[in-house]
Amino acid sequence: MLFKKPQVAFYPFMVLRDDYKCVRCKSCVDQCSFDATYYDEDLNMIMNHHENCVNCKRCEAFCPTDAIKVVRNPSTFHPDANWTPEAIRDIHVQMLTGAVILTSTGNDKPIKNYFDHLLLDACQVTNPPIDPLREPMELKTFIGRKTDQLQFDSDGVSIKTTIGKQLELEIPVLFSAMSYGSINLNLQKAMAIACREFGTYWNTGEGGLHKSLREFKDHTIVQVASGRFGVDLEYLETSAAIEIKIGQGAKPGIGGHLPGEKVNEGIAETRMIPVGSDAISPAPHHDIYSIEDLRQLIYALKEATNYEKPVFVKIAAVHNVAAIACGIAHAGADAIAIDGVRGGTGATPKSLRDHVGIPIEMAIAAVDDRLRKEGLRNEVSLIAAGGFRSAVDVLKAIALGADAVYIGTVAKLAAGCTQCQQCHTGRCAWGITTNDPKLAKRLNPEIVAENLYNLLRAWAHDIKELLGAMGINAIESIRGNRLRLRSWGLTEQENKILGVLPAGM
Amino acid sequence: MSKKRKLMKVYPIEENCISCRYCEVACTMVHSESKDPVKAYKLENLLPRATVEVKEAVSLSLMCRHCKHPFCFDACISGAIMVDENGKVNLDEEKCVGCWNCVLVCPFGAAHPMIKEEKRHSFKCDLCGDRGFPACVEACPNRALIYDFER
Amino acid sequence: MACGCYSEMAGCGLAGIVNRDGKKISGKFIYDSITAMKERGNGMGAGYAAYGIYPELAEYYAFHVMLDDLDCESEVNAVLNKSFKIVKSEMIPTKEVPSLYKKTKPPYFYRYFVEPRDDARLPMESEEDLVVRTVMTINEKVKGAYVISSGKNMGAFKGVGHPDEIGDFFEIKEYEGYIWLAHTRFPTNTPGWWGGAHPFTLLDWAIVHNGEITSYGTNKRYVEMFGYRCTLLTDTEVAAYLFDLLFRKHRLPIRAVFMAMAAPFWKDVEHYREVGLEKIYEMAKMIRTVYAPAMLNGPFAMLFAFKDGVIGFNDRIKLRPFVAAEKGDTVYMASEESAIRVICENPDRVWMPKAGEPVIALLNHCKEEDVCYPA
Amino acid sequence: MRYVIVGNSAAAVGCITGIRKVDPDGEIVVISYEDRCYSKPMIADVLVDVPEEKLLYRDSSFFEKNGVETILGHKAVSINRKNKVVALDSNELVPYDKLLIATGGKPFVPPINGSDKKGVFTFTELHSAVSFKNYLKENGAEEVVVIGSGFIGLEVAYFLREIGIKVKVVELLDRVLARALDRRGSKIVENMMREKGVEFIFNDTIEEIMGDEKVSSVRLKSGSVLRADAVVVAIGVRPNTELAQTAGVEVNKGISVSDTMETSVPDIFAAGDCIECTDIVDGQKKPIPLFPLAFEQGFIAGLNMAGKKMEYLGGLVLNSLKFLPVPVLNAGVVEPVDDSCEVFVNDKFEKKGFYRKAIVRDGKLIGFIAIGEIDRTGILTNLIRQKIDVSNVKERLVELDFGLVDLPQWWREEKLKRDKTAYKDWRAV
Repeated sequence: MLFKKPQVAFYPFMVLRDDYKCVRCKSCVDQCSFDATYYDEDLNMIMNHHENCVNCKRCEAFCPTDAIKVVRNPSTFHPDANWTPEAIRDIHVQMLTGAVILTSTGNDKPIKNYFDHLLLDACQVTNPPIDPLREPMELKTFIGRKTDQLQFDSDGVSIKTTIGKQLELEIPVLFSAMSYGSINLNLQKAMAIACREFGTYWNTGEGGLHKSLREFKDHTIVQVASGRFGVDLEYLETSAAIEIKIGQGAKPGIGGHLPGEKVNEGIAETRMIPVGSDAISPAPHHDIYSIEDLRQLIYALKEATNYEKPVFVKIAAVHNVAAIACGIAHAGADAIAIDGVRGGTGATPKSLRDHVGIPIEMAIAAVDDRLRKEGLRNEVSLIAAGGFRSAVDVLKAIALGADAVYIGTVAKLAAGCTQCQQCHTGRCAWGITTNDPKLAKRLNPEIVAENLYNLLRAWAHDIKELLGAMGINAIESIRGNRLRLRSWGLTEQENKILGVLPAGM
Repeated sequence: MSKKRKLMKVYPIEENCISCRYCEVACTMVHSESKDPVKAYKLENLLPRATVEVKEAVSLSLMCRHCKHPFCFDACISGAIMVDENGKVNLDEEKCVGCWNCVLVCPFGAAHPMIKEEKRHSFKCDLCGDRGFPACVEACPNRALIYDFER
Repeated sequence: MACGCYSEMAGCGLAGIVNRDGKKISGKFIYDSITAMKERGNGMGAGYAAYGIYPELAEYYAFHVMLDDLDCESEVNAVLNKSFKIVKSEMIPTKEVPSLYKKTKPPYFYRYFVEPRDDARLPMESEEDLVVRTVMTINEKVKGAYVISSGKNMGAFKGVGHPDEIGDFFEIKEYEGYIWLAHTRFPTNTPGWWGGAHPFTLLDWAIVHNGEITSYGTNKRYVEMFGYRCTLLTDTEVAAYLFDLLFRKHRLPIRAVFMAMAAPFWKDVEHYREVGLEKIYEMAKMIRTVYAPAMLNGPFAMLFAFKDGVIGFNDRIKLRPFVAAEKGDTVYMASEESAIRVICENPDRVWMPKAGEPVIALLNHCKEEDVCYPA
Repeated sequence: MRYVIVGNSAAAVGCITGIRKVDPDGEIVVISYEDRCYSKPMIADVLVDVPEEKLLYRDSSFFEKNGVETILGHKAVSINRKNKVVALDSNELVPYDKLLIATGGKPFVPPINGSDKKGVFTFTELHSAVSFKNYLKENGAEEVVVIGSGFIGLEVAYFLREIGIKVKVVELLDRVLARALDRRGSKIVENMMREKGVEFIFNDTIEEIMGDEKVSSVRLKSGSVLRADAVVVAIGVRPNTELAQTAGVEVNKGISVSDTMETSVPDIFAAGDCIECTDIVDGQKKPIPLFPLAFEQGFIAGLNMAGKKMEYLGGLVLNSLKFLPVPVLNAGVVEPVDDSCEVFVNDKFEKKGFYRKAIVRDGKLIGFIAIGEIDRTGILTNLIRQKIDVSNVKERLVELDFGLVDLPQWWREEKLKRDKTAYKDWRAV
């Protein structure tokens, strides 16, 4: 490793190439966005700088003759339960750079996943399961402020009560906030198309709404975050709902930073900042230092949009999330989005990503209980976010008490993401979390929109099958229905928090 | 002869091209005896008829355009290049004597010289005549190639 | 545990009779009708509800209380005394039915006729709320005591046994009422417990139910938000509370109540709009939006009785049998047609109600559109 | 409509193709003193006994399919422009409505003493190639002298080596292909020829061809005498304008034609090596006797004869050496024509003896040489043809991966997306 620090030699991944199968098409060379692959003309060989490999697997996927495998470097440190290779490498990085370690995506630590400890029910004999292919099976979900009670006119048909505008979801799954900048326009467009086709919503994130996506207005949730990027009246009005972002599961308590070099013309125009300037989202909203300030912002946004847009508030699942959520409900939010400790991000200090926040399962249970206790649960919708992996997770979250679920990582995976955790570098080889035009074009919005649509369709089928097995034909009959859940391997305390019975009871 | 042409061609869409070279390898493979990409390159010494060009963010796959006025046809001294009634430009590799005139005049660089050992002839996209559907279009993972009627 | 109980699983038979003219019908008829469906039960529970049986004490709330032990009586008395003036209290007459003792030892049954004390009500609390609160208090706080009915001029009689056994035990044939409900149970996993039998009642509501509410957990947590406590280990109870909440407390029109509890499918809702029923469409959509947690899912047939009539209805995809018939002013509803034919050989009309569509049999003096709330 | 074509090579075939694009029914008559339609650039292959059918450019089915009447083996001797007839050497008169003169070129033979001896050959027609080959065989020739180191001369020399005959090439200038290549290119070609065993005598010329009846040796200007069992004169071709002159057609260096390939005489068109055309690069009118141009000119003439007005894009020098193991291509000018020219050379593959060179003037490519690595050079040819501004990418012109991505986006839009690839679409922009 000439001209390099010695520690660089302890790289984690290696590219193995079956040289006989290699036809020198050089696809891998072109696909590698981390300078880990090159062609040597004199040797007529494809070579690798293994130390640059991030295991994004782009070369592996695009080798037409299947000659490449990216593997873990078998050379590792002495086995040590405490001093894992990761712990050692982190020390190396910090001693060389003097900086916090930046990373991205979601928490990769083995924090107990409560979804994996929950089991669903099914019908046998005493009540019939329902066959979703033959009987109607309804997933329609409304997000927005409702009321406890409807009042009718004397005709017995007309309703006097009015309720706030509702988002109408054909599946209780929405795409969570991923800003233009952190991801590129292609993925946003793909999500927007998929939402329009399927009947759900995507979230702009804090980066504003590019003018080319305004046609998807009716399926767009626009976010207002601490940086207020791209926020003006037109932005607020070009939406189905407005979300105030207080925090994010992957980095509770800190803001965001989009480096100036990533701020190209499109991003600059959309965020309403000069090209090349850093886009810094402060940790707090500097006009929200308290719950009453939040209330003012909620009503300011409602006033500005003529009370036509539901206003969501998104927070990270922190320790007293239930109390905070209640406060938000009292402050007038129409929906509360809670992002758990496994939530993803485009860039965050590793220490925050891995160690701050609580699991979303606990947060849903606690918030749902608390809202019910305060008699608020019918009024406000609850959206859970942070690490949802499957339709089953979604259904379990709903049974615990959520109305709907935000998915972000899943959308990225559907766009090709391999979870290499390099979003923050802006070099995403799959063209997802990058705005480099060469890389971004790897994501064809048309194809990804189809993939996302398929995914939603598949999840809808999954949820329907599970509901059918439980003898339920409408999603609302499982919402908060913790009796159809059983746990295994949890402590009494955990069961109590989740409000579920252990299996066998 | 003045009949209306009815030709389907492969159109590249540079906005979608990700320079993965699947088109090249697929092309080489389907034009091989072995139908195996490794053997096609290494034993049969074949080369792709589609060329992926890359320059920074711009990339595209390029193959014979089957021009409305093919200069290669003008320039072919052996009669190996012929245009059929639909306008498809065919190159008979058996007949080709390797004068490289087509290489010299093709504005798209789509006629390529094969100069390997005993082989001396030009070759170019035949729209996968026998196959029925162009392999490059089928292989393209990002819809950067489409098979469409002549514009 | 945050949730203390689970819905019981049961197969059942049910029957109901209402004379829309308000004429009294002997308990014999309902006894014969439900006994015709003895096969639908397993002897682990049966019960009756009757309206118009206490004409001379019609202005007082009649509390039927089940007591495991006569010692509880004083405690019940104390709770009642706090909020009511007890006008009359007595043991409910019963007859020995030897076959019953093989199952469980019958508890004692008391009935109290009471008048609310004005000063007992909490601020904002209605008289009915006071009754409900008292019922909840006895059920929760007085060990060994359960209120099995609490309406005016009505009463529930139920226990562990076949319908004929329970009918004989309570001497049902001796009562006369203009509305009758009856039930026979086939529980699969709850212990034989007298309180677990149907009907379930609250105020003057009575419900008999065949089926299983798969949405029980959702419905239970929903009604709990409005102060109801589900203590009776069965899902029928939650239906009763839902009905009470929607109909009495929220004062929804009857059709709206059933639209909430057995909601039309979205495709049917859309159909309303397509055929120009814009208002019905709006109403259905709004009800499904706001009252989503009130929807009852799972297989069921259910009869609701109250002083003004009987309403029968089925789940959204009709997973349990439900037949209705009419003869003159009398309307019959039952799980099986035979149960109707046995007491009414030639009905004017017999029909199978559609899934989710309620059969509303009100007394002639009540019009459906009128506000015909109980009490 | 009756079309008459005199000549039966590239221009004639191009003309037939052009006519049939427009007029599927008109009568077409082809008159040629030769007996078949063969490919002129391939006649040297005769020396290595390539079967003659391989030399066919178009077989009889082409003429049948296009409904062409052929009068072969008869020479057109004169044209009566007034009566619109062509007279044949058989005294037959062939009337025409539209006439194409495609009489090609004739080899230039300088006045040398003894050039009328047996064993002195030119090399532009199949029959002369065949008789040369036969002469070599019949006379057991061992050594041949080739005069001129142009394309034909080198090719003949190369193929003679192939059949084991010693060859000396005498060249007046100091290098081979002096008009087609630069000095460096010439050297590469020369080395390849020498490797094959061809000897060269530069800066010299033949003064006399000696021998009795048959040639036996040649004497050079420098005085040396070379054994020569046969001599090939390959100094070049001149437009064959004899027939045209009988019609009173205006002739300069070649037959003068308009943009639509029409001569000064109405209804008489001309195409191919017999004409002078405008060089795209310098705008000069000159004969550019090249196969691809002949076809193209014939095609344009055909369109115009059939009534579809189409202007010729102009001529462009295009050369390809097909016989060498390493391909050598060039187009346009190969040396800077004045001080304003920029020259770019790619030496990256010098080790293999290859290079690429491009000449740019006023931001436009005006010529290039590609030796060894020739793939995709057509893109460069088109840059010359369309006069596309390359100032932004001039350094890249000589790169092997120079491609359409280096061209302006509008060009790709037009050619790829909108598929503008008809003849008229290739005009200079």
